[in-house]
Amino acid sequence: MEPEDRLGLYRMMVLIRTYEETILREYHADKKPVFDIGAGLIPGEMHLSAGQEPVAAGVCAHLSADDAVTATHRPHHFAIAHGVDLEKMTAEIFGRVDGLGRGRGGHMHLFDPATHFSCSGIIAEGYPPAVGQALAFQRRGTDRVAVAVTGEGAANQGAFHEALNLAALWKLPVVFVVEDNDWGISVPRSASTCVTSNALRAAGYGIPGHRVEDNSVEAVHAVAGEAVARARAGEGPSLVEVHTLRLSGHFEGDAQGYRSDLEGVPGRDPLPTYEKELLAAGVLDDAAVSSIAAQARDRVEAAVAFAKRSPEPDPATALDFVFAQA
Amino acid sequence: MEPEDRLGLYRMMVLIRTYEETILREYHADKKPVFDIGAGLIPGEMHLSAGQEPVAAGVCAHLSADDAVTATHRPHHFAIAHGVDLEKMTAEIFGRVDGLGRGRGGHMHLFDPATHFSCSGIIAEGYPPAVGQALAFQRRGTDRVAVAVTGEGAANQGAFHEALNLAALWKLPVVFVVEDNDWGISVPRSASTCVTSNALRAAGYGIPGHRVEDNSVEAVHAVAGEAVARARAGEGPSLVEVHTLRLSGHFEGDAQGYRSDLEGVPGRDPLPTYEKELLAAGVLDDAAVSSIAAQARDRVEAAVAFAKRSPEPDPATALDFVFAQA
Amino acid sequence: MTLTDASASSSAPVQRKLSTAKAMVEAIAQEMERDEDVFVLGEDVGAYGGIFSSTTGLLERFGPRRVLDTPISETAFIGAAIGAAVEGMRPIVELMFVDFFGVCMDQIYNHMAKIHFESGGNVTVPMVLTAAVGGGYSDGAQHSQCLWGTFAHLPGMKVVAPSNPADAKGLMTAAIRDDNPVVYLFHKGVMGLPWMAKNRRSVGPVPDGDHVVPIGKANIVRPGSDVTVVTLSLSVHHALDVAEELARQGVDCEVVDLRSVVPLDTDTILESVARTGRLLVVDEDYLSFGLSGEVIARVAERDPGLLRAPAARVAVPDVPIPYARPLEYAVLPTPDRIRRAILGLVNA
Amino acid sequence: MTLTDASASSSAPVQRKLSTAKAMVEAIAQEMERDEDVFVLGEDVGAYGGIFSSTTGLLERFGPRRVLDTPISETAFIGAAIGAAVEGMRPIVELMFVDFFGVCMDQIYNHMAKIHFESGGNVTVPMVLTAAVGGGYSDGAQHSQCLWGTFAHLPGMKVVAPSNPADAKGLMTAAIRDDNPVVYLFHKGVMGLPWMAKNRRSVGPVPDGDHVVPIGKANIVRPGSDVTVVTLSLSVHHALDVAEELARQGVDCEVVDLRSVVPLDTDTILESVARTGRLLVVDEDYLSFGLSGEVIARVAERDPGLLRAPAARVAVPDVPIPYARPLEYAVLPTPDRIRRAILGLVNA
Ligand SMILES: Cc1ncc(C[n+]2csc(CCOP(=O)(O)OP(=O)(O)O)c2C)c(N)n1
Ligand SMILES: Cc1ncc(C[n+]2csc(CCOP(=O)(O)OP(=O)(O)O)c2C)c(N)n1
Ligand SMILES: [Mg+2]
Ligand SMILES: [Mg+2]
Repeated sequence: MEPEDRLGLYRMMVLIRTYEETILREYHADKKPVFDIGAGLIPGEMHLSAGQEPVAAGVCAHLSADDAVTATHRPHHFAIAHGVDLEKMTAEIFGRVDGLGRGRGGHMHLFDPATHFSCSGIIAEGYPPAVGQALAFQRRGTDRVAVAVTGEGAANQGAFHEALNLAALWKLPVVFVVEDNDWGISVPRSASTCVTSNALRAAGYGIPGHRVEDNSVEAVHAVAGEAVARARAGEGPSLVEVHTLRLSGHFEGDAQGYRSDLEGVPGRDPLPTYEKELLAAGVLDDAAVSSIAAQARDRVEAAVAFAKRSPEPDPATALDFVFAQA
Repeated sequence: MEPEDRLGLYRMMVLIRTYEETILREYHADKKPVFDIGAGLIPGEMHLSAGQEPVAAGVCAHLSADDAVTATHRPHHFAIAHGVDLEKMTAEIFGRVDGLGRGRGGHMHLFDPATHFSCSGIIAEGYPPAVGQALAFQRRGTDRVAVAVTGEGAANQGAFHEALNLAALWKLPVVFVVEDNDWGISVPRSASTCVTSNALRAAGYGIPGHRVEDNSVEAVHAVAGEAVARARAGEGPSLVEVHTLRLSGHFEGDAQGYRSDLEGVPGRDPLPTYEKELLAAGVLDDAAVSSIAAQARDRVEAAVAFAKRSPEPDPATALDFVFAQA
Repeated sequence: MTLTDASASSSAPVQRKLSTAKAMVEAIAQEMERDEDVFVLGEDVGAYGGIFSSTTGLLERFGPRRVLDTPISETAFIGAAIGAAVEGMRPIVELMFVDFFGVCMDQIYNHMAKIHFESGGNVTVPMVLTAAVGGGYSDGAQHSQCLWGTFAHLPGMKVVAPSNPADAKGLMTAAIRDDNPVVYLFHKGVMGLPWMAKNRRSVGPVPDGDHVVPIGKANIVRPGSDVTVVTLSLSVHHALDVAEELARQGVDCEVVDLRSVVPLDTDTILESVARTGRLLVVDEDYLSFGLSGEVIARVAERDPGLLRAPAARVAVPDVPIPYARPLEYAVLPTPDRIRRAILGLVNA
Repeated sequence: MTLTDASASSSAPVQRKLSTAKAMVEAIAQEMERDEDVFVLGEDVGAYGGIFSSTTGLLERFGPRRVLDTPISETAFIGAAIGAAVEGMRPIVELMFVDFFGVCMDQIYNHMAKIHFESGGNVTVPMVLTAAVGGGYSDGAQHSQCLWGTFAHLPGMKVVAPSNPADAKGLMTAAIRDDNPVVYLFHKGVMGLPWMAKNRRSVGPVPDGDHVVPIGKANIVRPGSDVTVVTLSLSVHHALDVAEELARQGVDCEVVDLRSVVPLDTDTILESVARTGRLLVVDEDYLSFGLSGEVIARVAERDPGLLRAPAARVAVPDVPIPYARPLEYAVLPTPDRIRRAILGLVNA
């Protein structure tokens, strides 16, 4: 890879990590001394993606704002990597009127028509709409693609199967991404399926399946590049599974008492790993590391400041937007 | 195979065929001159299984009444082969009080606790309950098995995927049977998936998958025997797909205008084929053919007579059986 | 364009008669001509033409790029319709029987119906979900339900159910043009199918050309002064038949064809009940926790004093639809049950 | 065994206090001890103990053969529970959030609920389907719903929703022992979770040993003479809080905790309204086509004259549950909305 592209991946991973750490801070800031999930400036469930940056950065590097992404309950990394407006996204997470959904959606329901980004809190149910976006793209004679994301737990849901079959049958430009972070809340992959790789399942739909084993952003980038190119060329969908890492609990508040692998987790963090690699390769130096970190911090803090400045929605508007007006 | 076993398979196929032809006659008898689906002694949808006898006969030869079978909207062949009481089943199809469901169920809803037989009109949704029956069998330390049946069209439904994965994960004694009759109503297999064999999909769950290509009852018998033995031995589920034949329309009244393969259909009828084979092998002679046919006719006509004798349900009982009484 | 409330009151003289199925298809075809983004997908909608003739001829006319047979994967293909709608297309997607909603309801109610709201109005989901409803021909507990109450209870989708050919066309046109998801429930018994006992009004006059019936407007299909019968879909015809018969006995029924369940035309109901003082709801869906209770509640929360007699309901009494004909007809809202209920009201 | 209607009226002196979650688990554990065929399955019911603590400690006590974590495959594992129940076991299967019903409703309503009927009573399906319901903590449109109306509309399953620890135990015991499928909906806000704002009554006295609350019996948790407030689950507490407050202003509310939605205890409702002449239904489910309409209809179809003022409802006004707190609390049935509705009734 070109140094500039490698730097791009690194920059994106840093931005995502910075974002997640900032949200983590803001989320917990006013939930003390006793954690109350509904309290504070950011209430509700919070699923952070730290550790999974390589997947989003590696895949979205191949996309433009014309391409679609449907993400999961853990959507921030993909939203950021796909270029969703950071300020509007943050305002949504804070439940403010300048949020993507004017405060109606929240962190699991980020909809951005500008980048064809969406997500859903229902496991695997983001796959079928991505198939439909791809259908629209194909129908209109474009080379745009739709990327659909789920976790490895979601791959055992019926919607996964149906969506892959339909996209394969209609040769639709979809890239199905599975983030295998070993866990579906407290259930390890070994207790949710006896198949070690969803690449095996791809064969059951007659489409290529790939598995990236080491959470390396460049490996993801390479494999996703193939899948996106194939989709753009009209050759149909592919499946890309990445063995990645959930650095924190399933959601904030999850004590992870069930988690046997917890001790080894910090050592598997993909960000310092990639940073070291780029430093060793001379693509990065310490100054660049600092400035990239500072830039990320500035962007994220600006987004948080924007969110906090934005007004809370007026209760009198609570019934708006149920139906579109003619 | 032993001659006696071959004769057994033949006898079962003849019984099923005789049954379906008799139901066909009775179904249409009083729907003239203008076909009205709701009229007559047998009203409602009617999905006949003629042509698919090899699947039911070949699979159920390995089962006893302690084993469970969940069938589809096209259930007669499996019900008969599994030993469901022919009279009660027929009475149910005629909607009478002596029917399996006292007239509440109808032809798509045959429930027989005596043989652990059931069926459902919802595509692929018979698979999950079969998994649960197998779970109960396993839990109780028995070697009983559950057989779950669907069509090839149903294999693209989410329930199919989830059930296979769960049964594989828990190593449950299930045999998943797929009857590939090339059509899901008017939609050919080629328009419902680009995978040529569901045996390929079995690999996606880590279980054995078989496909019998020629609708031969003995081939089905052999493959199903392996799958049932594996299940009884506690080694988990298998998938058995049979390329079979829908001799008639999807349901009665279906003119099959869409059906490109119609002309060649009679020549692919598995019953004369098997009869010829057994005659050539000396397992059958003309006298046996006649007497087997006569026996089948007698049993089926007796069942129809039983059904017609049985009273219609009293409208005053229409609200019974919503809830079990304590 | 004919924009009418009462489907028969169009100004141009209407002569041409169509079955409900043909009227529905005509609306789809006209909108497909008008708008390249309208397309149809579902099981057996192509060569078969829809197993209840809801898409007959469309494949021949518009080709397989715009009329797509799907695998039996309702979650995938309804979800695909949602995705296409989000990208600005206008899919019409068929769920073959409404009874199958359970395999794909998440896409319908958590996605189709909520995306607009969750996006703060920034994303629209202009699509039509069609499904066949209703019993009466011994199709058993999994193929005979109406279930409009189930859809209507969940916010974010409009729900319509035409009773006749003209409304079938007009509501379909309105549904396709609506920027919201519309659930369009057609009763098999009003489609005018040659292979099913036909209601005599399943073939009727249908305006040529553009014809829109506004969603959310009920239709007083028979004015009357003694009893208000609020109903929809096939039951409208039973209600009209009974009303004609009872008129001879001096009981004058007003029959309100709701046409839309969501939005529910509460004003028309209230005005009618204010005049008659008696309310019967006839509903082929299950009795409890559904449409019939809602209609009564809308009256009782406005003014229970409007009701000179206790409100009454004829619906499926919370029992799965039985297969055997005598049992099924004991639980369906038959003319006989309707007649008895009306007489009960006027004699109360 | 304590068999009580009013959960607090048990004869033995009740001292021990438990959270609703612990009371629910206690019932499950006692039944698991009593009957080898009772087992538990669902997502995160094992080591995690249920994400809302509905199964805490069961894995440790009964081991992985009787407490099964499942893949995220609701159709498969709820269907598996059905199959096991048909074979005579008594599964308790958890759907993590009721909001997820759309991925598995076919198993629930077309199979679990109908098999008994379709089999003419020859097959029973003794199982409990548990699910968390309710909002109030900004979990958004797909994780905050109640949806009991959706289940109640479809025949063949009982539906219960406890409001307090004693009822949680008693209804769970009854549900497990019932030979019918029972949908058991527990509100997150009454579970007594340490990480969520707790209602003060989410910890309360729970009878030791066997304790059964009969399914289908409502409970008058506060007798009163001016207004009948019919409600259930978390809203019971809001209603009680408001009733206490209004008592000081001379308004005497009767609060009826339905506890069961199916069967619905119509008699208790009618008797209460006959005394008070005023009816408010408080329901955290969606307003239209659901529980609140049904309760009002049951009164209006018996005798609208019982209502001295128009019936009133406080429910979620047919809008998806919004994320932002000010919006969510504008649509939830808050004490403030309840108070205004009651005052509206008494001043009508
Ligand atoms: C249909 C459905 N079932 C269950 C859940 C609850 N749930 C939310 S996230 C989750 C685990 C998902 O695991 P995975 O797909 O591996 O994604 P991850 O959280 O690991 O990113 C579960 C069970 C849900 N949201 N939707
Ligand atoms: C969930 C669901 N979708 C659609 C249908 C309607 N339907 C009934 S049978 C059938 C075709 C089934 O095809 P296949 O599985 O191949 O079985 P076959 O009829 O060929 O035996 C369809 C689409 C249904 N019953 N359930
Ligand atoms: Mg995971
Ligand atoms: Mg088939």
